[in-house]
Amino acid sequence: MLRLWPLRQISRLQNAISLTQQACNKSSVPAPSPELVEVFVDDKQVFVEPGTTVLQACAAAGVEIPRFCYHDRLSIAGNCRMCLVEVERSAKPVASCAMPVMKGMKVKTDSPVTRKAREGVMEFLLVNHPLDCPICDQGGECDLQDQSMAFGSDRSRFTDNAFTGKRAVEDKNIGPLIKTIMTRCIHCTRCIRFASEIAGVEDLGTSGRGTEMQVGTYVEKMFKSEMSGNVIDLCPVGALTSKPYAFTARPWENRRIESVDVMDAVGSNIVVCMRSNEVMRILPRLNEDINEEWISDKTRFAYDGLKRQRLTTPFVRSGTGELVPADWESAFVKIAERVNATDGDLIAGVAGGQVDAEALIALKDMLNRLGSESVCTEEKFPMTNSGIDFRSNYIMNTTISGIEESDLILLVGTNPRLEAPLVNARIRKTWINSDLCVTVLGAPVDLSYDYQYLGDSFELLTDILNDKHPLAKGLKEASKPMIILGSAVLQGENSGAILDTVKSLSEKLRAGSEQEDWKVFNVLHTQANQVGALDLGYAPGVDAMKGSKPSVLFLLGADAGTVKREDLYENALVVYIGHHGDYGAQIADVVLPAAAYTEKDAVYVNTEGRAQIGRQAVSPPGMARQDWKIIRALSEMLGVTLPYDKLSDVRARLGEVSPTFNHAGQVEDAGFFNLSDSATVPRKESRPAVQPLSPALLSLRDFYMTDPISRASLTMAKCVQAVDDAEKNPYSKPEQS
Amino acid sequence: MASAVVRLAGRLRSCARLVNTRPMSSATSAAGSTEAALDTVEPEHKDITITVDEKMDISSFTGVPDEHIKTRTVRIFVPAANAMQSGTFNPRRWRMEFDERQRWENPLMGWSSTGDPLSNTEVNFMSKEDAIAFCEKNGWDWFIEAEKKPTPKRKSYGANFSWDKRTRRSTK
Amino acid sequence: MAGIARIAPSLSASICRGQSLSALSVVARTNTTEAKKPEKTTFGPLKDQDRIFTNLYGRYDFGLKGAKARGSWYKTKEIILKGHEWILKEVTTSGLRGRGGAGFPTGMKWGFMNKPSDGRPKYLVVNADEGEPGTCKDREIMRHDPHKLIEGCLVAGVAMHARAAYIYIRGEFYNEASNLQIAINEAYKEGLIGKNACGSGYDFDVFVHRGAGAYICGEETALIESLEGKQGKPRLKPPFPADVGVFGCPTTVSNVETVAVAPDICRRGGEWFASFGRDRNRGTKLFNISGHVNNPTTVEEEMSVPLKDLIERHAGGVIGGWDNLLAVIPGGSSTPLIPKEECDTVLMDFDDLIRVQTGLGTAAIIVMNKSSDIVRCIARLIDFYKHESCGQCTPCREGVSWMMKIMHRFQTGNAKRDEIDMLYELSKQIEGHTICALGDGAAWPVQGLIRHFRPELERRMDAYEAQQAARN
Amino acid sequence: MATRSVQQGLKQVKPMLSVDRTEARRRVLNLYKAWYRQVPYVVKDFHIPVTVEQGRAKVREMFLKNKHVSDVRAIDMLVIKGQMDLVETANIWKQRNHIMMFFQDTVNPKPADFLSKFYEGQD
Repeated sequence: MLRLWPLRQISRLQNAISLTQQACNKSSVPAPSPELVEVFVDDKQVFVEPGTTVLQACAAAGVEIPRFCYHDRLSIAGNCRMCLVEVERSAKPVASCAMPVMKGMKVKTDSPVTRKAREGVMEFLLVNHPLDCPICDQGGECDLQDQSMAFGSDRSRFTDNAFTGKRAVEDKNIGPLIKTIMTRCIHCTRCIRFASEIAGVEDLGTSGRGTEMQVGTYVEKMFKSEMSGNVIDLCPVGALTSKPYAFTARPWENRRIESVDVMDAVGSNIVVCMRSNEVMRILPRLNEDINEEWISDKTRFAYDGLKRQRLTTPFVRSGTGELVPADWESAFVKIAERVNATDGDLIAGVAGGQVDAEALIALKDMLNRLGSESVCTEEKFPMTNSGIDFRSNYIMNTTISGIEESDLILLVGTNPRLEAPLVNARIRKTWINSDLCVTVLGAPVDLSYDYQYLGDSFELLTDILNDKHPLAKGLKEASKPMIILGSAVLQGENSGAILDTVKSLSEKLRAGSEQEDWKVFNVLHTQANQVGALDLGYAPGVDAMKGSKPSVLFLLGADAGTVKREDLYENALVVYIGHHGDYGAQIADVVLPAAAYTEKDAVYVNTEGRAQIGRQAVSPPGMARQDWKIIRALSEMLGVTLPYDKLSDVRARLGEVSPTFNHAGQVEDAGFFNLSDSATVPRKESRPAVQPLSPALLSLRDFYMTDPISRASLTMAKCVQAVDDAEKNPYSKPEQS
Repeated sequence: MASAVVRLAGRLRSCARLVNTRPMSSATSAAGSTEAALDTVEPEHKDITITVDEKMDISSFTGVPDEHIKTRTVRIFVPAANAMQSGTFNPRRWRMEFDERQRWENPLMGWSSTGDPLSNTEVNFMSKEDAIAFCEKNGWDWFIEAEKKPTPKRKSYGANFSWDKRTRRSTK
Repeated sequence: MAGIARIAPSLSASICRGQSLSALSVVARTNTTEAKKPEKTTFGPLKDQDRIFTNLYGRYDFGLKGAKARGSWYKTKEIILKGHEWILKEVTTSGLRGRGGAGFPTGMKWGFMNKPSDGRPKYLVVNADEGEPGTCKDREIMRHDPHKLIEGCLVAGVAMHARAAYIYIRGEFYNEASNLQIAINEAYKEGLIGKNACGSGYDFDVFVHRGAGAYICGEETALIESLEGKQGKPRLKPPFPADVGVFGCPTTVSNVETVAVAPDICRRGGEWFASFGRDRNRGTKLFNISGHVNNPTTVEEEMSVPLKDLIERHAGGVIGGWDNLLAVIPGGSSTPLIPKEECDTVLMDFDDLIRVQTGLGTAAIIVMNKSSDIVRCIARLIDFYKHESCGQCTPCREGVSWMMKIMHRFQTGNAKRDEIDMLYELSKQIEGHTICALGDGAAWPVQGLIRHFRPELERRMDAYEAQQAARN
Repeated sequence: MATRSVQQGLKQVKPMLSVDRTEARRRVLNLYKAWYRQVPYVVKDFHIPVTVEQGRAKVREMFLKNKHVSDVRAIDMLVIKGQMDLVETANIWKQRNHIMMFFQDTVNPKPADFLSKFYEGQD
């Protein structure tokens, strides 16, 4: 076992189980529904729940209070003092972010006292803030700028700057992603709170006091977190900015396109900032159900991979075995020649994990028309028992936001921190705010919360199922238990046994649970659209396809290297449709350049089974075309013209195949639990070949490069290097980049 | 919008009057023919109302090319708040946006070109109903994207220091 | 530095409980029953038999034997057995107000702890982080009379059902901490504290925690943070320590002197204590007199004693005579100074000092005669506050260092006249806008200076200008 | 994704010019006649390479393009715009190319079928 991060809790293994039970026995009594408190904000009456802060009450009344340290998703610090408001019968202005409301409180958000207080605080914030807005990357979207415009004084009286100047602070190097200009820091401590609360990495903090106070890591080192980029958004000034984005664009030049991420199966909502047909950066977009306000570093920074190693023109392999640039028509002709001479049974398609639903359905429809039923995904999923017949067998049934209700989570063979950082963040959030206990069956990886490590053998799982393990009692007593099964352990031979055991266990818990519609069973996928592919009837895994030795193979963004030339019929024609010159293009005879996720309007289904629409931000480079259009055009050349010309037609077709696609943004309820239960044939007692139940991604190093885009990204490569360097010597200065 | 049309019509009416009273300068024009289109006497409809369909389609005279009426889809949505800023102005309004069209790098200067005249339209509305009415009127296909609102969270400063809870903070 | 606890708790406490009454009027209400007695009109000197701290100068044994000889630990068991309500009643009757600077009525403060328990233990925290410039009263108690404090901890602890007392002692007080620890060890050995303290059946522990030398840790919530092992940065209130204090448990933070006088109040009765001083300013008090006096000293004296009496009688008078007096800082460095005219008549108690726009604070009197450079003195004080600002909240972090820069220019006169008003406004911008009272404490000396010595500032500016003009 | 709502129903509005369809129709016919009479002069004045017949056919085409318009106010609006066009034409405020715009003779037809659009890279 690689012990790359300090392991938590392993020493406590022996008494872990009893602890689990103790923790889970804590009954959480639901609080009686509280009466609302009446508050007056600028003489406007609002009713809020008791315990609400004044600032939230003001927000409810539609009054925005200026703030720097306060952030909705972080704990309250109350130190910037920008949110001071006058409260009637209070001698001093009150920090509205921390003050809970009182009955009949009269808040004045625009009184002279309030305005004077804000103006004063603003003046103090600016007295040591450098006047480098023109060269500051935050310029234009800077809270300090905005609020000094709105609430600051109209003139300066910084006479002392002429005598003593402003404070200057040395910049710190905290890795290849975040650029620090510490002189600009206004000490709001948002980044510190993010690191310790959300990311679970207590790397950042303050040292020194008074004017000498500095935010940093104390000893200079890398801010090693899979979500570190979010501090860039959080920073209300330009102290923490994005290193890859530095000096490349201004916010007002950017066109913002609301889209969906494909780097993991979470489907984080993002905003793609585009300028002159180039992705400049990626920002998170609020979605309480999925990613709240955060995104992982891969989502945020892998975009430079979209500009490297791209396929911009079709290629056809020449007689000498080289890929030669060609035009679309000749590439199509080359394919048509071979396909027309091939029996439908010998044609197959393999789809990668990032392919959009439109392309998937187009490929499937086309191959079906050619007489082939052999379409599959690269990612495997066991087909034992009810297999993928029921949707509930392969999605995250409780949904991501459902984690917050759970009181016990059993992670089986997954490392959510790296496979789905935002699921992990949600677990951590729940862990902080409730008595949630987490148990792990798999590798003892570093998660951002304490957990009880059970072990990594398959037998433990059967023991829990058969009530031989102490955890079985804990699971039974938990009111809303969750079992999250990582898709990584399902990739091995005989992994059906794992799936079946987990399913039986979940079904047992669900049946025994008092909660009506609580679903226990969850699969955490790692591929963005794996669920979408399964929804559309793709067979999981390439093994069956290999068995038929196809002679024409369509690789649709399949870059994981699961198919090799040896698996195919001799002299088989391999057609690769994808956007990067990665593994798939190397083994292909014909390469058709397609669009990456920022270049097409496309639907992706995340691990919860939530279909989401990603939007086109830029045009595909060179001669590249959107995936479904390539297949549609090819189908015409092959004489099996697909019946859709417009995107709306394809979407309609998607809706025909699966109702999921009709309700973008929502989770289609997979209500087949009882059926799947009855359909479950008694299991064969086969041991899975994968031992131990270990996830694929173990250390932060593995996180950065998992797909063609991130593999092509220079930023991600730098991250890997920085992590390696930090591994060698955690406290040496990371190399200046 | 309707009022704008009426206002426009008023302006046009006065314009028509102007034309009608003006002698034709060109000797070759069919004298008086241009007046024929409109009655020389302006009808006074001060109190008259007429019954029309609730939905008015103005696409026939807006001047937008057919291609950009029939093939375009409008997305009506609440723009996401900028993650970099704490302000809440963006998510307080509805906006319409057209589907993305081709963009390319101009071979002369390397600048970005687009063949889409509507790509730079940015129209904001107070409510989604306004936006829908606007799209309907202009004959665009539209769909609404559900608004994403942050859920209010119970927060307490005391939780930072509380007894035996995981909310306790030690880092500063 | 207990002085920093000033004002802030009292005011915000009353706000947060939704009471319109100020802390002072609350005290007035509690004292109405005894108000029938004829009021005294002259105060001091204190008679020897009324002194509580009889080993203030270290002439006798500080250990248990000596302490017992001086009356400590006498009938402590009986006091405990009378129960917490009785103790609270006596303390309330005595009219004792917090000696740390804020002057919050002690009886009321300890009473906040009597909410029904929710399973969390309660703690008494003794603020022995005496860092306020000019103040040296607690150290005298701790090094020469530590048993008074330990006994006080027990009595106060019983009054609030505390499980244990933490004495947070200033890190620099090495010998004091040592003496205190010796005394605690003695007390444990004798069974006076610990399990079954004094044989009363009450379990009570006392721990000493040494600080690391930050003035701000004398602020009660910063002290709690520091005690928890974190950076000593004040917390906002609410929640008050009585709800969420040290380790998340209900806590009361009291000054050493407040705690140390509690046993004697209980033994001799609240009425006895209340017989000193004016209404609302009862009791005896340790005064520290330093600066330009012939005999700088710490002395226990009746409250409301006239400042002039105090200086003349106990400190041997101002160097160069009373007429050579320039100004006095009456309550530790964070109170505004008062000029000689005020010093002639002012009484040393909470109310009379508020009347002259200053405060009693920790009653650390800093005397400055006409040989002192008053601007430089205040500039030096601001230096101190700038150095000790914790940096957590903006107005104090940025404002105090700005004030420091200005004050240093004022010292040489390198400034414009209107900057005096700007400085005053800046100090007002800091005051009341910060989390704790350090910002206020830094703002007040400056305000005092501008209030009383504006001509001096202007004179310097003129002189500087003339000098510059002559140079050119 | 919400689907398109079907809005039905009638409402009372102030008329623009015409109070009913008959009146609107009369205005359209008037305008058409005016254009019809103007065409020979247009051909002559602007010296454009079209015959009078072709010009009249174009006028007819432009009118028929909007034959689906049923809203009285929309018809009025179109008439107003047509009137303005006519005035601009008759007064030769327009230039030759403005007239030739109606004929679109220099505009390359856009690809219509999917495959050619695909090869062109156009939507």
